[in-house]
Amino acid sequence: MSASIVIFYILAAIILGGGILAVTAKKIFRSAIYLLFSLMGIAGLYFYLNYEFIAAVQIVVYIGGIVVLIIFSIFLTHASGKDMEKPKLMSVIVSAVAAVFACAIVISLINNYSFVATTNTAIEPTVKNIGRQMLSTTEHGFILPFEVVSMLLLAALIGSIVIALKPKTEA
Amino acid sequence: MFLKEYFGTIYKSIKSLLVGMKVTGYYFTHLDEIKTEEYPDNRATLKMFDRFRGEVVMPHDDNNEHRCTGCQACEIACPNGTIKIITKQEILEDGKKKKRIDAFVYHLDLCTMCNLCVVACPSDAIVMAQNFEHSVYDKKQLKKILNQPDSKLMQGVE
Amino acid sequence: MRGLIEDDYVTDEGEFVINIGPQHPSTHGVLHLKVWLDGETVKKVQPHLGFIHRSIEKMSESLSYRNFIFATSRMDYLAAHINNEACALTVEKGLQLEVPDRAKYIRTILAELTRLQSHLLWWGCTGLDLGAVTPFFYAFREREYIMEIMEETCGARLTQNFMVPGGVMYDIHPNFQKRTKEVLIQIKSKFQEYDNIMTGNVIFENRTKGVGFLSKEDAISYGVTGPTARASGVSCDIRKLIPYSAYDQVQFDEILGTGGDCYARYMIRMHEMKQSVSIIEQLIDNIPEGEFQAKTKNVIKLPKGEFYQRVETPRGELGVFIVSDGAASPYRIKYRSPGFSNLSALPLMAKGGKIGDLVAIMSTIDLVIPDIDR
Amino acid sequence: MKILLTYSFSSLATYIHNLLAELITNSLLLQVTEMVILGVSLIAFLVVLCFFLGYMERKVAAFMEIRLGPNRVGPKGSMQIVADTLKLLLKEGLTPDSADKFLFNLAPVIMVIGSMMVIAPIAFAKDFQLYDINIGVLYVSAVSSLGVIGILMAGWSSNNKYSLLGAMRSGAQIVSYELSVGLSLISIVVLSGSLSLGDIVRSQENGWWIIKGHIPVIISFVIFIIASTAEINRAPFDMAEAEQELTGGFHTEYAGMKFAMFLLSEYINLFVVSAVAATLFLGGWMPFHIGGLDGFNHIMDFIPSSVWFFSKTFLIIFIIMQFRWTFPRLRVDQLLTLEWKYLLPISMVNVILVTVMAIMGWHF
Repeated sequence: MSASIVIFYILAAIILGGGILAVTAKKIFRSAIYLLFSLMGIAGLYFYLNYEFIAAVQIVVYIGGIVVLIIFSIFLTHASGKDMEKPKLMSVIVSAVAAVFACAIVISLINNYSFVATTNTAIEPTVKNIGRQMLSTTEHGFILPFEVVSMLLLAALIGSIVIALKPKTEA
Repeated sequence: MFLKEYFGTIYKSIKSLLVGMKVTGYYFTHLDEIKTEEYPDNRATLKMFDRFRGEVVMPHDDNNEHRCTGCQACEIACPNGTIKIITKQEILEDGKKKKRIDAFVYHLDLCTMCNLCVVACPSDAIVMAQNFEHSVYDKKQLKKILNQPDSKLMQGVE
Repeated sequence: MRGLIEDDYVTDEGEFVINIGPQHPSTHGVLHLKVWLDGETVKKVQPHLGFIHRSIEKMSESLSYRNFIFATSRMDYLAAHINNEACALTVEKGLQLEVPDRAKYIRTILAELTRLQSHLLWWGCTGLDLGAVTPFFYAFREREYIMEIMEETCGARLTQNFMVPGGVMYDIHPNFQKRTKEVLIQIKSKFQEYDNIMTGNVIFENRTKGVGFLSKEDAISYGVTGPTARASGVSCDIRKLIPYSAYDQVQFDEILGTGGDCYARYMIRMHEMKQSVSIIEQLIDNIPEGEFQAKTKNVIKLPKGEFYQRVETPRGELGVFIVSDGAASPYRIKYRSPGFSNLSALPLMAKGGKIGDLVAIMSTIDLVIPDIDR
Repeated sequence: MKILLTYSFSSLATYIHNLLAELITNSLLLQVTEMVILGVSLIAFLVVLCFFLGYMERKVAAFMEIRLGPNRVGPKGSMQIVADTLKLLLKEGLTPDSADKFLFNLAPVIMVIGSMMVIAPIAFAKDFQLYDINIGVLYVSAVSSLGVIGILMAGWSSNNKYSLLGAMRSGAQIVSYELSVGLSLISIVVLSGSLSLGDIVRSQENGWWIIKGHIPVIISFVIFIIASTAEINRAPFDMAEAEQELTGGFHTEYAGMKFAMFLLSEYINLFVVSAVAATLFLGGWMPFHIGGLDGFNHIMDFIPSSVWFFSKTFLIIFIIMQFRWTFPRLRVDQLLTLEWKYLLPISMVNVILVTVMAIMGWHF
């Protein structure tokens, strides 16, 4: 067993363990921290695959941004120290079904996909190439998803402002 | 003008910060301005002022004689009950009985160095010493007897 | 009382109660402030006192008129000399004793030196409270010179107890005048440096300007005195209004501010230091010859009656109220300490500010906790 | 395993590698051994560095405050910090009863790991770089944002109101100041055309960016220093700690070893920030070169590159220390005003200026 496989399994364990703990943790703040570990593991996986740019973006966006945001909102809800309430039976069932369904889709996708090595030379994942690809309007360009994602983020931003606005005190 | 005010603020702020840094920078580069006294090392040269009130002492002369008549004026003057004078009756050569001090007990741990006992003393028997290193390991050591053993009252002091 | 305390812990949704003190770096002693917060914003402050109460007033009732003075050194330990002076003046008032001019001059000079060192320490501590550590050491350098003068003449650095009813305990030390003049030159040369490192600093200005506003009306109704009140425009300098000791012999200005905020209070004290320097300069060369102490009886007994004397300490007006029944020790003593009244205005000033503002306000009203609790 | 093999140590590293390769034939074992050696030597270096920085901070503070500073333990007090560290290590590591023990103990570790990770892409000398990642600048700004998680964790898990307030403050502070730091980094990236710290150093062969880049780069240098001082929570921006307001902020409840780890991470952060500033703006290990003057440049090359790097870094460390010992602390809202009203707009405009400058080739 080579070092690289060992590292892969360690990363996988961090990702999966973090994910499972995030779901099962009793306290919501701890959940957020376990989620952080899971996301860190994913960033590590990107590093492992030599996608440094994606890894750094993963850290900036998910760890520096999303998790901090989540922690902030946890702080602001004032119940961060208490154990979370047990979910209702109905929602447990629904989410279990959803999880099983998603799992099934992923497994079937993996099973049915024939992993054939491409004959095209791979594009080097440098910043320059990623930037070109991201903003190109040609056939395999990502300008449309890119813009859609930014619209989504804008909507999320406005939404969070609306939620954060203090409701007017009823006199 | 908004922009003028904006940049004016920035200019003034940076200037004031640099002026402040100049002060600290000056002292950083002028180490002769350092005022620290290295206390236990300079013991030999460290001289306290004459009037500095360190502790109450009772001076004795070469013949082991002090000036305290045991009048207890200091004991009354002390606001904290620091001083306790224990007297005894002593028979002089001419057969007269006289009040003499047996022990001049001074509780340094109670003393606030207010100097009132020294002012109150009619015969200048006690003075303030300049010693300030009073730390001891046992509080009992702070209870002092100021008159030396077998000391006598100085002739002519009544 | 019990009900009141229980009510304190009832909080609204979203309120956050923190206890600042009794052990806290910026309360300058054992003051306990209970602070209701909304995020960082202070909604309400409630000072809790009494952690260092030593019942100096009650203690003084069993001491003779000569002795009770020493206890006041422990009240406002940064202005021990002025506290002592207040007591001595009250006793002299009761005895209708005329104090020799020389004693008056010495008292005034020492009082102004005390004010200078107290303000210097306050200046350093204000820097410390706002997060700048270095000014503290610069202030202490100059303060050290003044302490040496005190030590040489009075025999002690902080709790001088140099005052006796009728004058001062000893004559001044032969070096006193020379040394004082040297120190004044030294201090005057450093005022510019103080301005450079603190007063003009943009962060300091932002931290203090418009923070902790106290209106003139509030200052009067809360009984605030001293530089804190003068910053709000209340003329309350006892040295000017009811001159005692040698203050009628000197020219000086009562500094009045208008801002009522922390910056105004800061500037008042900075200017007061310059005024103190000028007062000492006017007096130091003109100390009249003569006795330094009026003759008093061995046991001082005040006539039956009530006597009140006010003096201006660095923090404000200190009043000493003595009720005498004709015995050798006072029947009742009451000190009207400046810190207590000044602190009472803190909840008003701190409301609506941030925690950082609370610290700035506390340091600019110059709290000395033993003075508040006595 | 490209990650660990891209570090380009000079002959020493090659020598060690060859030596180990002879001794250990198993490739897995070899890699693990190399990793361990690398990690241990890095940690040892950082600890020694922190000792030095601690000593330097005390002396700088003392001299600015007309004091002597530590002068009892060791020659000129140089062993004082070692003694203090030993004391902290021997002290009982208290954990409050009502704290969330797992997170409470994890937080200092996260802080130290976060700050140690940033060291990786920094070039200490010519051909002496742990990991010349091709996105070095992005990596630095990404990983340095891990510190805020540690602070938030420490503040929350202490179950102390002061700690929580400190954590909230530092969260708001670090998240907003990251923008200015990023933008000022971008101005150098625009000029040098690379995200790799190695390339950025090499791009300054004919002059450092702070000289080549005229006023816009000086502005971004100043903004970088201010904003990164805020990002590493040092006075005058030590809102999270704010001794006079929050007694100790997020680390109020920490003692002993765990507290020492916070100190360690603070000093590593200080070093990293200064090293990044030195690399980007002052040429890193690159000697002082003036384009065209070959004779002069040649003389400058005689000074070893590591001396250049460390003298520049320590110059910036000194400036940041002087900030701390000169200025009062800002208030929490003024801190955000400074960022959103002054630093951010200025650095945005500045990036545009730099971009124009880079496109038009107005720099040297």
